[in-house]
Amino acid sequence: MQWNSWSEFLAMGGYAGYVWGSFGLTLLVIICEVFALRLRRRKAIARVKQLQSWSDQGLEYQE
Amino acid sequence: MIAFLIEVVRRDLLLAVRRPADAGTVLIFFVVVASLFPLAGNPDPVVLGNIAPGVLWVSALLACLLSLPRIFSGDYADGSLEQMVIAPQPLSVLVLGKIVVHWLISALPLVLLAPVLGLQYGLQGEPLFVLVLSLLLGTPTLSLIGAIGAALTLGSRGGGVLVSVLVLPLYIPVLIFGAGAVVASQAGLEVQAYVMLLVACFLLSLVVAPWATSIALRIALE
Amino acid sequence: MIAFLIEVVRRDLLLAVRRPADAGTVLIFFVVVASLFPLAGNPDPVVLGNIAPGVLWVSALLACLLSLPRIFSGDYADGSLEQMVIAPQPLSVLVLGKIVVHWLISALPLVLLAPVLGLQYGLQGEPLFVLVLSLLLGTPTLSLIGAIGAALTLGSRGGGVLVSVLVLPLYIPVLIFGAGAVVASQAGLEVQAYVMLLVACFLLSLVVAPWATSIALRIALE
Amino acid sequence: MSQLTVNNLACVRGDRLLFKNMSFALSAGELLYVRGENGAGKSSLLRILSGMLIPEQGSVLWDGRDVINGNEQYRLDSLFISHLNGLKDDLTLVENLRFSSYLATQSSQASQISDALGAVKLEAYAHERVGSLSQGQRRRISLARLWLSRARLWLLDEPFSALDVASVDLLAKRLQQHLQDGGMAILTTHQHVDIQAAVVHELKIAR
Amino acid sequence: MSQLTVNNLACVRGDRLLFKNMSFALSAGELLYVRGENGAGKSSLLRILSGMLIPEQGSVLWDGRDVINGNEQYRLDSLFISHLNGLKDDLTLVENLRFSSYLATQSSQASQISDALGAVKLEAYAHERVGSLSQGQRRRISLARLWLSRARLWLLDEPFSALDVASVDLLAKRLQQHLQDGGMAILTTHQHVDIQAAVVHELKIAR
Amino acid sequence: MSAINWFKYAAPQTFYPLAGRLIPWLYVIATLLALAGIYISFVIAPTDFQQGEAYRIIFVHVPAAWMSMVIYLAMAFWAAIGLVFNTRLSSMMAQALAPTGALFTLLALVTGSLWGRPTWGTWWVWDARLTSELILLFLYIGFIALRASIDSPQRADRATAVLAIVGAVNVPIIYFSVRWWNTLHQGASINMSSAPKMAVTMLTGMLIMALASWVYSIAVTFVRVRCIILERERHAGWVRQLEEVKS
Ligand code: HEM
Ligand SMILES: Nc1ncnc2c1ncn2[C@@H]1O[C@H](COP(=O)(O)OP(=O)(O)OP(=O)(O)O)[C@@H](O)[C@H]1O
Ligand SMILES: Nc1ncnc2c1ncn2[C@@H]1O[C@H](COP(=O)(O)OP(=O)(O)OP(=O)(O)O)[C@@H](O)[C@H]1O
Ligand SMILES: [Mg+2]
Ligand SMILES: [Mg+2]
Repeated sequence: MQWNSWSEFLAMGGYAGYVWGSFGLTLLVIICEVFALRLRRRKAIARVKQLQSWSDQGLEYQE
Repeated sequence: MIAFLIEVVRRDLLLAVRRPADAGTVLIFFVVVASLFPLAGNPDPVVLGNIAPGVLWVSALLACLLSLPRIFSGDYADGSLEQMVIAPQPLSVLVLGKIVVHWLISALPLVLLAPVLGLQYGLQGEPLFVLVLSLLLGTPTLSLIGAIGAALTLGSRGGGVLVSVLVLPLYIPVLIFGAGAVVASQAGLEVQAYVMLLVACFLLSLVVAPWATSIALRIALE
Repeated sequence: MIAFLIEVVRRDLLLAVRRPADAGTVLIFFVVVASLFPLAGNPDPVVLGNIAPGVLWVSALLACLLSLPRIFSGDYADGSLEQMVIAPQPLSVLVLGKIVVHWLISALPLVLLAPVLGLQYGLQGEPLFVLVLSLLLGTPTLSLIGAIGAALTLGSRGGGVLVSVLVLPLYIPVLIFGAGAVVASQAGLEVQAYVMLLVACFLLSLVVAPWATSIALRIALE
Repeated sequence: MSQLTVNNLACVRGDRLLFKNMSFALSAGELLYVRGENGAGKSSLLRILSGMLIPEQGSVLWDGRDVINGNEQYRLDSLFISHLNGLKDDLTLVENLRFSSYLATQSSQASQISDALGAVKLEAYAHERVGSLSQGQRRRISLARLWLSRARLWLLDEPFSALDVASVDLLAKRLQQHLQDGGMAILTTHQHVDIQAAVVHELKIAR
Repeated sequence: MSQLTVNNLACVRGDRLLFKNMSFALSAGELLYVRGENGAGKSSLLRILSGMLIPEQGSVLWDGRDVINGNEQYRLDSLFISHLNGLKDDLTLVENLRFSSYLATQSSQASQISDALGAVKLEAYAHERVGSLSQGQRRRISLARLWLSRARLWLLDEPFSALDVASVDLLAKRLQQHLQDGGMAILTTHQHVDIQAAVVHELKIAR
Repeated sequence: MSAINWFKYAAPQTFYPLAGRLIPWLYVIATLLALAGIYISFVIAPTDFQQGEAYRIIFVHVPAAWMSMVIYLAMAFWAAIGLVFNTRLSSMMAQALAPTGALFTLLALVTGSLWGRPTWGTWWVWDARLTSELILLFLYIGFIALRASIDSPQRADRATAVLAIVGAVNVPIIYFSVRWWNTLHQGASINMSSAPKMAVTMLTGMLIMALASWVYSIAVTFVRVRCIILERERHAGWVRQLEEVKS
C-alpha cells in the first residue's frame, strides 16, 4: 500500500490532473458509449414497432 | 428579406445535416494536411514552432478552398439554381445565405479545432490565442471571396481546380495578415494592426462578394 | 488488351486536350501552394532550405489529390461509366488506362516544373535532382492509390473532400520516402534505399489498385 | 388582364441561328404549343422567356414592360419548369417542395404542400429522400410545383416526358383548370396530349 | 438459338420490394414490353438484366448460363441503353460513338460510324461538340449505338423520350429490323409506339 | 413481404439471440476485470522512482493503444470475409467494430498526451509510435465517413470492405515508414522505448486491464451489432416476432 491518506491518494504525487484526467476520461467515454448504444437500441426497437403497426394496418413498406 | 435569409440558411443547414460527412471531412482534411508537414520534414519542435503559423494557416486555407465548389455545384447540376435565379426573391440575399452556411459548415469547426493542432506544433499562450482569433476573423473573408470564384467557374470546364487558381491570389492578403498576426505574437510584438486589417478585409468582401457572386451566377446560367 | 488500353488512353487524352484548363490549373495550384509558405511565414533562406523538401512534396501531393475526383466523376455523371462496366472489355484495363492518363495530365507536368520551384527554395545540385527523381517515382503511386479512393466515393455524398480523407493516410509512406530522399540527399547521405522503397510502393500499388478500383466501380454503379 | 408580347425575337446558340423575327402574343386563358423537331430551339425559346437567356435581338414584354433585363412583377407572375427537375436528392419530398414554394411565392404552408403531393399521387413518399425515387416520380414532384403556384404564366419544357399514362392525364387536367382560371401556358412536347383550352396557338420553329 | 431465361426474380430497392417471383423467357425475334407506372421497377429490372444490379433473389440465364456474376458471352451479346445518354460533352459526335462502339464490339470503323450518324439524321453535326446539342439530339446519338451494335439482346430504357416524331419512327423501324433478323429486345416506354414483331410479350409490373 | 426469402440472413437471425444472452455476462466479466485492474493499478503497483505517480496512466494508455490496433485488424478481417463470402453478419461486425476502435485510438492519443505532458514536458511530439497512432485514427475516420456517405447499406458494406482491406495492406507499410522516418531524425524527441523496464506487478495490471478492454469491446460490439441488425433487417419477419418488439 503506497498511500498514507485519502488526500495523498487523490493528489497522486502532484499529478492528479493527469492521472485522474486519463482514468476519468476513459470512464466517461465508456459510459457515453454504453448509453449512446442503449439509446440507439431503443430507437431501433421503436422503429420496428412502428413499422409493425403500420403493416398491421395493411400499409406495407411505408416508412 | 431577413425571413428569406433565414429560410435559405435553414435549407442549406438541413442539407448539410443530411450529409454530415461533408463538414466532418473538411475538418479532417485540415487535420491531415497539418500533420503531413512534420512527416515530410523535420519533426524537431523548434523547427515546427517556426513554421507553425504558416502551416496552420495554409492548411486552413486549403481546407476552405477544397469545399468551395460545393457551394453552388449541387444546385447547378440538379437545376435548383435555375429556379433561384429566376425567382422573385433577391439573388444576393440567397447568395449571402449560402455563404453563411458554407462558413458555418466548413470554417467554423476548423477554427474550433485549431487550438489542438496548435498544441501539436508547440504553440502555447498568446500565440495560440492569436491563431484562433485570426482564423475566426479571416475565414469569413475566405468564404466570401471563395463564393465569387465558385460562381465564376460554374459550368465552365475547369472544375474544382480552376476555382483554386482564381481564388488563391485573392486569398493572399488574408493569409499574410492572418499568419502575420501569429508570427508577430510569437515575436512578442503588437498584433492589433493585423487584426484591424483582417476586419477591414472582411467588411470589404462583405460588400462586394454577394453582389459579384449574383452576377457571376446569372452569367453561368445563360 | 493492349489495343484496348491504348484506345482508352487515347480517348481520355483527347478529353484532356479539349479542356486544357484542367491540366494547367493543377500545375498552377502546385505553384501557388508552394509559394504560399514563404508568404505565410519566415522567408529566411536557411529556413526555406530546411522546409523545401516537405513543402514541395506536400504541394505536389495536394495538387495530385485535388485532381483525383475527376478521374471517374465525369463518366459517372453522364452514364459512360455504366457502359464501361457492362462492356465485354476488361474493366481493370480500362481503369489502368484512366490512371495512366491521370498521371500524364496531373502529375507529369508538375514533376517537370518541380526543378524551377526547387531553385526558388534554394535547392541545387544533387538534392534538386533527387527531388525530381523522387517525384517521378512517387507520383504514379499517388495516382494509383488515389484511383481507389476516387472510385469508392463515387455516388456517395462526401464528394471531393471525402476522397482526400480516405486517400491521404494511404499517401503517407510515399510522402515519407519521397521527401526523405531529398532530406537525406541534402544531408549528404545515400538515397538509394529511398528510391528502392518508392519503386516497391509503386509495384505493390500497381498490382492492387486496378483490381480494387474495378471492384469499387462496380459497387458504385449498383 | 395581363399579356405576354414577343417582338421580333432572334436566338443564336453557338454558331447557329435558331430562329429570327419571331413575334407572338398570348393573353389570359390561352395555350401556346411550341413545336419543332429536336434541336429546333424550343428549349432555347423557353429559356429566353424565363429571363435566363438573353436573346440576340428582339424584346419580350409582360403587360407592356420589358422582361429581359429583370422585371420584378414578371418573376412573380411566371413559373418555368425546365427539363431539369431542380430537386435535392438529400432532402425529402416535402422539404424540397417547401423551399421551392417559398422561393416562388414567399410562402410555404404545410397543408398546401401535402395537398400538392396528394395531387401528384406521391403522399406515400412524402418523407422519403428524393434520391431514391424513379425518373418519373422525380418528374412528378417537380410538376407538383404547378399545384402550389400562383403564377399566371407557365413555361413548361417537355412536362410529359417520363410520366406514366395516369400522370399525363392528371397534368393535362391541371393545365386545363389553370387556363380556365385565366392563366396562360406555353409548352413544348413531342407527345400528343389533349388539352382543352379556349384558345390554342401553335408555334412551329422550323429550320 | 439463344435464349434469355429469367427465373423467380425478386428486387428490393431501399426498403421497398418492387417485384418478386418474376419469371419469363425470351427467344429470337421476340419483343418484350415492360410496363408499369412510375416507380414500379422497370428501370430496376433492366439494370438487373444488364448485370449492373444484383437482384435480391432469382436468376437470369443466357443460353442456360448464369448472367449475374459476370458472363463474358452475355456482355458481348447484350446492349443496354439506360436513360442516361453516356455522352461526353467535350467530344464530338464521331469521337463519342467511336469509343462506345469500340467498348461494345472491339471495333470502330469510321464508315460504320458515319452511317450510324446518318441513320439518326445527325451527319450535319458529326464534328460538333455534343455539349452544344439539344436534349433530343443527344438522345439520338445515344441511340445511334443501335445501328453499330452486333448484340442480340437489346435492353432499352425509355428510348423514345425526348425524341421528335420523325425520330420515333426511325427507331421503331430499326427495332423491327433487328427483330426480323432474329434479335430480341426488351423495352420500357410510357408512349404508345407501334412496333411489329413476330411475338410481342408484355410484362406488367404492378404493385 | 414475408414472401421475400430471408433464409440467407439466417446468420443474423441466430446470432441475435445468442449475443443477447452473452452480453450481460460479458459486461459483468469486463467490470470485474476492470475493478481488479484498477485495484492493482492504484493499490498494489508501487510508485515509479523516475516518473512518480504519473506513470499510472500506463494502465489505461497501453490497453487502449493495443485495442486500437487489434480492433482495426479485426475490422478489416470481418470486412474482407463479408466481401468475399457475401455474409451479412460479417459486414455488420466490421461496421460495429469501427466506432469502438476509433474511440480507443482517441483514448490512446489523449491519455498519451496526458502522460507526455508531465514526463516529457510537452503535449505532443512527432514520435514514430504517436504518429502512427494518429494515422490509424485517420484510417478509422475514413472508414466511418465512407460508410456514412453511402445510402444503401449493402453498397456501403462492400465499399468500406475494399477500403479496410487496402488500409490493412497499408498499415504495416505506414508503421515501418513512420518508424524509419523517425529514426532518421532521432534526437529531437524523446523515444518511447526509453520508458522504464516494467515491474511484474505493472505488467500484470496492464494485462488485466487489457483483458478487460477486450471483453468490453466484444460486449459493446455485440450490442452494436444487435442494433444494426434491428435497423437493417427491420422488415424481416423474425425481427417483427422478437419479444422486445412485441412487448
Ligand atoms: C500522445 C501520446 C502517445 C501516443 C499516441 C502513444 C501511443 C502508444 C501506442 C500506440 C502504444 C502501443 C505500442 C505497441 O504496443 O507497440 C503505446 C505503448 C506505450 N506507451 Fe505510449 N503513446 C503516447 C505517449 C506516451 C508517453 C508520454 C509515454 C511514457 C513516457 C508512453 C509510454 C508507453 C509505454 C511504456 C508503452 C508500452 C510499450 C510496450 O508495450 O512495449 N506513451 N503508446
Ligand atoms: N438508388 C435507389 N435507392 C433506393 N431506392 C431506389 C433507387 N432507385 C430507385 N429506387 C426505388 O425503386 C423504385 C423503382 O424505381 P425504377 O427507377 O426502377 O422505376 P421505373 O419503373 O423505372 O419508373 P419510371 O417509369 O418513373 O422510370 C422506386 O419506387 C424508387 O423509389
Ligand atoms: N449551350 C449551348 N451552346 C451552344 N449551342 C447550343 C447550346 N444549347 C443548345 N444549343 C444548340 O441550340 C439548338 C437548339 O437547342 P434546344 O435545346 O433549344 O432545342 P430543342 O428545340 O429544345 O430540342 P429538343 O426537342 O431536342 O429538346 C441545338 O441545335 C443546339 O445545337
Ligand atoms: Mg428541349
Ligand atoms: Mg425508369
